[in-house]
Amino acid sequence: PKKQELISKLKSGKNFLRNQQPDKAFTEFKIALELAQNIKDPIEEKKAARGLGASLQRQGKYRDAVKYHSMVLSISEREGEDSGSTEAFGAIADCYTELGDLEKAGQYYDKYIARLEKD
Amino acid sequence: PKKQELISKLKSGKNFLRNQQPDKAFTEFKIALELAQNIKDPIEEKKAARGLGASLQRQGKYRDAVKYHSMVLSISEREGEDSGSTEAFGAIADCYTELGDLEKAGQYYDKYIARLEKD
Amino acid sequence: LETVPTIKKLRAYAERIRVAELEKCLGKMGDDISKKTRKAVDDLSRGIVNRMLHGPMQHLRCDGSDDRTLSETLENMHALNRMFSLET
Amino acid sequence: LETVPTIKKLRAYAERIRVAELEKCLGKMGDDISKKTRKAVDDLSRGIVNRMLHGPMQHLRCDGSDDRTLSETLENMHALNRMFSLET
Repeated sequence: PKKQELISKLKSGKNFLRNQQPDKAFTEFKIALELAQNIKDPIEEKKAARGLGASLQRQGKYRDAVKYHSMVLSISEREGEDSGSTEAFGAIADCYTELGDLEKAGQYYDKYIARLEKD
Repeated sequence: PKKQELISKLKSGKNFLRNQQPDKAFTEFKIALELAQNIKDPIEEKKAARGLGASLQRQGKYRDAVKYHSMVLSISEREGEDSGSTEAFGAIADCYTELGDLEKAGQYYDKYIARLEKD
Repeated sequence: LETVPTIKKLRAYAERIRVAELEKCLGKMGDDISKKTRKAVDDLSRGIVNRMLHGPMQHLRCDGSDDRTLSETLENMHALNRMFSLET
Repeated sequence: LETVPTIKKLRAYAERIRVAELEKCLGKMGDDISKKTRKAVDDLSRGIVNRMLHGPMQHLRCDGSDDRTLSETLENMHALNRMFSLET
């Protein structure tokens, strides 16, 4: 049941993102993140963190977005399962590019590029 | 039953192509082409013609390959259904490139490129 | 570092294509697909895009440690800007 | 016309990626997929590759009718040769 609610929050978050309502998407993903942490589902936890990062990016809140995209990376490290990491490196780099920190952006793009040929 | 045989010939042709046995692939696709013509299935007919073209290309028989790839185009025209046409234009151009006729290759690549953004 | 914004734009360009084609595909497949199928299709779209981007992306980074010169990297950037209309 | 062989090589490069990723995807999906699903997945792989190739391919053809100059087309070709290692 909780898993069901989690899935539906992730889905509605995605729909709000698609419909250019990132503030509403943020709320959905926030609930999803808590649910995923509660039932200890790291894969869905990453999806929620990623959604939060994307929602903030769309609102121009790049510093906060970096925090959530970085959360994806730390969950990957904690779990030894790296799905979503390529995308997280790329998204963090995108944020630093927007913030004008091209040095840091380049570092993250390098990690992103190094993973492009892997699965 | 005939349709079943046709599907299985197309499949074995593909497998021979994958396993670098284009001569055996040719034989399978040839039978598939006849079956497709018999039961008047233009979609599978195109797949067989395309397979024949690919088999000949792998054997370096570029002139004959052009004939079969062109057959895909004429079936498309006859049926008013253009699946496989983008690939056929590209394959014909590839053959002319191998034959050293870059002028003609360019003309076919132009048709190929014009279709790349369509479905 | 001048090439960093191009990396961002090229990523966004490819992502737009990926998402559009993925949604078209899911639309055709209908709602009755399994989670496994959904994931396989998503992985397929990412796999193709990432492997297609790998070469160009690598050649937009010039770290001085190999024989790719700065001017070559900038030429790559200009060509990519032209070919994918990334400046507009 | 000098760019014609590059078009062929770039097509082959992309096709190798497409087929490899498609087979990986079909392997994950198992044998019990419908013809409709099979076709949707094949279309997805072609759709992404074709749309990714469209820009570069267009910029390898220089027909003199627009403002793309021959030298720009050749620069595009050199950049693509480098970025996708097409000369080897």
